Amino acid sequence: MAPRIATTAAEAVANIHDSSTILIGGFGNAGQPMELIDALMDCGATDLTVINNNAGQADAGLALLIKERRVSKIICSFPRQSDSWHFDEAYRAGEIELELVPQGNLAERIRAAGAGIGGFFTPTGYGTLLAEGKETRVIDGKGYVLESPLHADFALIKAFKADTHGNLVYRKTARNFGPIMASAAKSAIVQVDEIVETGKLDPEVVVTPGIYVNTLVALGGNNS
Amino acid sequence: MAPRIATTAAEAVANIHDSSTILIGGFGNAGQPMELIDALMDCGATDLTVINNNAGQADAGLALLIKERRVSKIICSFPRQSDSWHFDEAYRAGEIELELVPQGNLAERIRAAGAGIGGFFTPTGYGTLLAEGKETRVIDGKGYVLESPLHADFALIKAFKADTHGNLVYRKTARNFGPIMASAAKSAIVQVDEIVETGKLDPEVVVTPGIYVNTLVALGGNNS
Amino acid sequence: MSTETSTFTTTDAALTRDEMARLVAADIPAGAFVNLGIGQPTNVSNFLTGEQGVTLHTENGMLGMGPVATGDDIDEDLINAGKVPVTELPGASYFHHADSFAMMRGGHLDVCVLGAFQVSGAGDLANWHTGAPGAIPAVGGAMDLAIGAKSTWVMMGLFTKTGESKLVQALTYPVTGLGCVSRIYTESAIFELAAGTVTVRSTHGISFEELVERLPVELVRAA
Amino acid sequence: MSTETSTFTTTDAALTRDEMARLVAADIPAGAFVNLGIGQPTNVSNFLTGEQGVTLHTENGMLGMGPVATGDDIDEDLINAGKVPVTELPGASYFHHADSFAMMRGGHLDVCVLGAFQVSGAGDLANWHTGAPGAIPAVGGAMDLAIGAKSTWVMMGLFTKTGESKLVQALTYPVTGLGCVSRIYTESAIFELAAGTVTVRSTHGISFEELVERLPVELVRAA
Repeated sequence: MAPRIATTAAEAVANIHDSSTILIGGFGNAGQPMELIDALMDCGATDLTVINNNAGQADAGLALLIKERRVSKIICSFPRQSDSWHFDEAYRAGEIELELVPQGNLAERIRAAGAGIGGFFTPTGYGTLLAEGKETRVIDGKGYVLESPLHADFALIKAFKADTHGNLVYRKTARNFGPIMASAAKSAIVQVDEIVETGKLDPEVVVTPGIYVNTLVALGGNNS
Repeated sequence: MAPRIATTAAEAVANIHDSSTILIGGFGNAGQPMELIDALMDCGATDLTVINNNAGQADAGLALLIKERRVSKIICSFPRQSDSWHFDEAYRAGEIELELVPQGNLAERIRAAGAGIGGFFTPTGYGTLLAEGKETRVIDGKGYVLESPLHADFALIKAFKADTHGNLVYRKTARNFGPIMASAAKSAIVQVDEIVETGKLDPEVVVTPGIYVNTLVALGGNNS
Repeated sequence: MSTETSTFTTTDAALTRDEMARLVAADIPAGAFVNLGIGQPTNVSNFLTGEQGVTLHTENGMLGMGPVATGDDIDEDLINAGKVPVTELPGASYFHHADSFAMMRGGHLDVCVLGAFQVSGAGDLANWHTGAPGAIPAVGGAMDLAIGAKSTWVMMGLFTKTGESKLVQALTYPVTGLGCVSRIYTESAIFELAAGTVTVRSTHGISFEELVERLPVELVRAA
Repeated sequence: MSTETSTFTTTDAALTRDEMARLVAADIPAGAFVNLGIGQPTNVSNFLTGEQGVTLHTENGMLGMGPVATGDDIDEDLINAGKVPVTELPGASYFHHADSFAMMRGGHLDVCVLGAFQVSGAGDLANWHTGAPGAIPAVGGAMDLAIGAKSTWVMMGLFTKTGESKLVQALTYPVTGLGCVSRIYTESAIFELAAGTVTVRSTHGISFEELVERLPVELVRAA
């Protein structure tokens, strides 16, 4: 299906329901779908499981969702930052569950979900606390940990441009988790700076094919 | 290291030695590194293990390597074609070993080698002859087969353009196995239509980063 | 992909190959992403309408495949999985082999249409290998395609040359995929497979009663 | 990455941070692909020469990273793993997170330089978590980086504030990666680790004999 084209961020996230698992793109501010996260805040959905590289910063976006106790579980690689005070407080209060995953395993688990892989052996984390309770195996003399795919109901991501078929291109390091998250969610909701007519993106340079995109919303941007 | 730039196909493949495992790109004629395969024929290396989607066609390229009994084992998805007579004859004579792999598992095994994955559970092939003797597992009610990475000593691939850093772009469906094969080989040897100055390829559209490329040779082409 | 509204129909003559392809095409939902296997299924593309807005996938690395290329449009770098030169439609994209099969394996395609030697009542598919002694096996993408879409449909003749049913209780040919087929189009009947039940949606040149007699699986007639 | 030619050297004064970074930079082979961890290792980039032709990787999806961006060059879409705006050099490329970590995990980078809390004589690395009760754990890419290059080098102070050696017999901090470190740069000495043997390549402001006395691991002096 060609993606639904929403006119506002609120409309784009309107189907997100309580107890959803949500992949949220971005690394630092690059590729972070700020407006979609704000709309998620406004839409009221709660008891969310969020998969993101971090656990929110300062008083914006994901941090506010955590502050309001709308996130019951977070799966991330780096929750603790100098300004992650809302996560820190919720965590110390025992009001948010944390699943800590090495960043590359996080990326590969998301990719595995999109690719229909049931599990994979990764060397990252072998022999560490983060492999505790997980199946391990020595293959050709090297230790590996079995990791499972990370599926989600929704993905909120930010790309640079889309065409009306939902094909996406990104800008520089803002690409980060976007392509794999789009593939791992039942429904990928994408904010872009601009939606162009189909045929305006070179098929050779499309990074995320439209098959992975369910909802598009154009919100302008500073870089176009 | 910036890639070595060879001036002829013969020079590009000169380091390939007996008993090497070689990934050869291409699907049909698209992306097939014809000149590199011909040079491999001329260089005399024998007792090769070849990983390719097919097992040679008609009286050219890989088919000739098989005819001359230079390939002791082939790992592929589709060896039998109307014009695969040299493979058929070698196989019936018991003079070539065949490891038959479903095409998507073949691709994923090559990708796993490049990505440092020790093994992965795939649903493809579960319950079939091609899973016999392999570890299987039911995950969330669905059957999977454990497949292992396919590493190689060399990859012979064809791309469209390279820059002098070895960054590659491809053309249309000639991309096929190229990017994953470049990542899975100790040494990737790439023929391109044209080598351009570094800086002439847009960093956003590079498909294979130069880190994966060891040797480049520009052989012109029909499509540039 | 829902079929809950299908009512039983019958026609006097067996379906031609084009009629089968036309029926398959009409059943593909608007906007679907579809992979058409080599052979009979390829013919389905000739009956898709522009309004359907169907996007074709070819497993050698493309979405948005257009019709077969002719004349000056032939480009050796642009071929389909059958290695036939094809064209590119607006909105197309290219990707490498691992990404292409990830797209299938991950269940992102809506429909895959395949040929078959046999299908069991449980939806098991055999279409890659006769298992004959001395036959050189070749699998290609068959096993990936079998499980690589939300719905896998089969187009085949219902009977072998010697009159045996190809819809069977249990496969006698080597398995391609287990429990993957949800619909079978044949010249004589169209079948829906779900949870072990085989429902006959239509018959063509044969009565439901004759089918029941000739097929070794229990059949339910659509309401 | 070979070190077989290193001969033992000594200097009177401990190395400054810049001197350490300069030594690391000089040891990076020409044309290498390198990831510099956050903190001290980042400083190494300031001492790489253009002639070395080193390509820097940042795990958030880029090869060919240039210096920190300033003024009008700042682009919020172009940052390094420390979330600092950086620049792009000719020959750069971008890729997504799974591809970026595949590049590391697959062993394609030549050198990764990291900070550490502790390293064991066997090359085990601890640098992600103090394990202190109440500390909120955060790993980021630390475990991926530890095993994500052909050679992993560590830059750290050799002693804690209370004078304990951070080169240890066995880690007391939680493990980041096992057997992954092959070289350690400290203000007081540079160590080569291979097959369980710890070789002292140089000492700075301390004698080899004093080192032997203060460190809990067996040391070999480079020839």
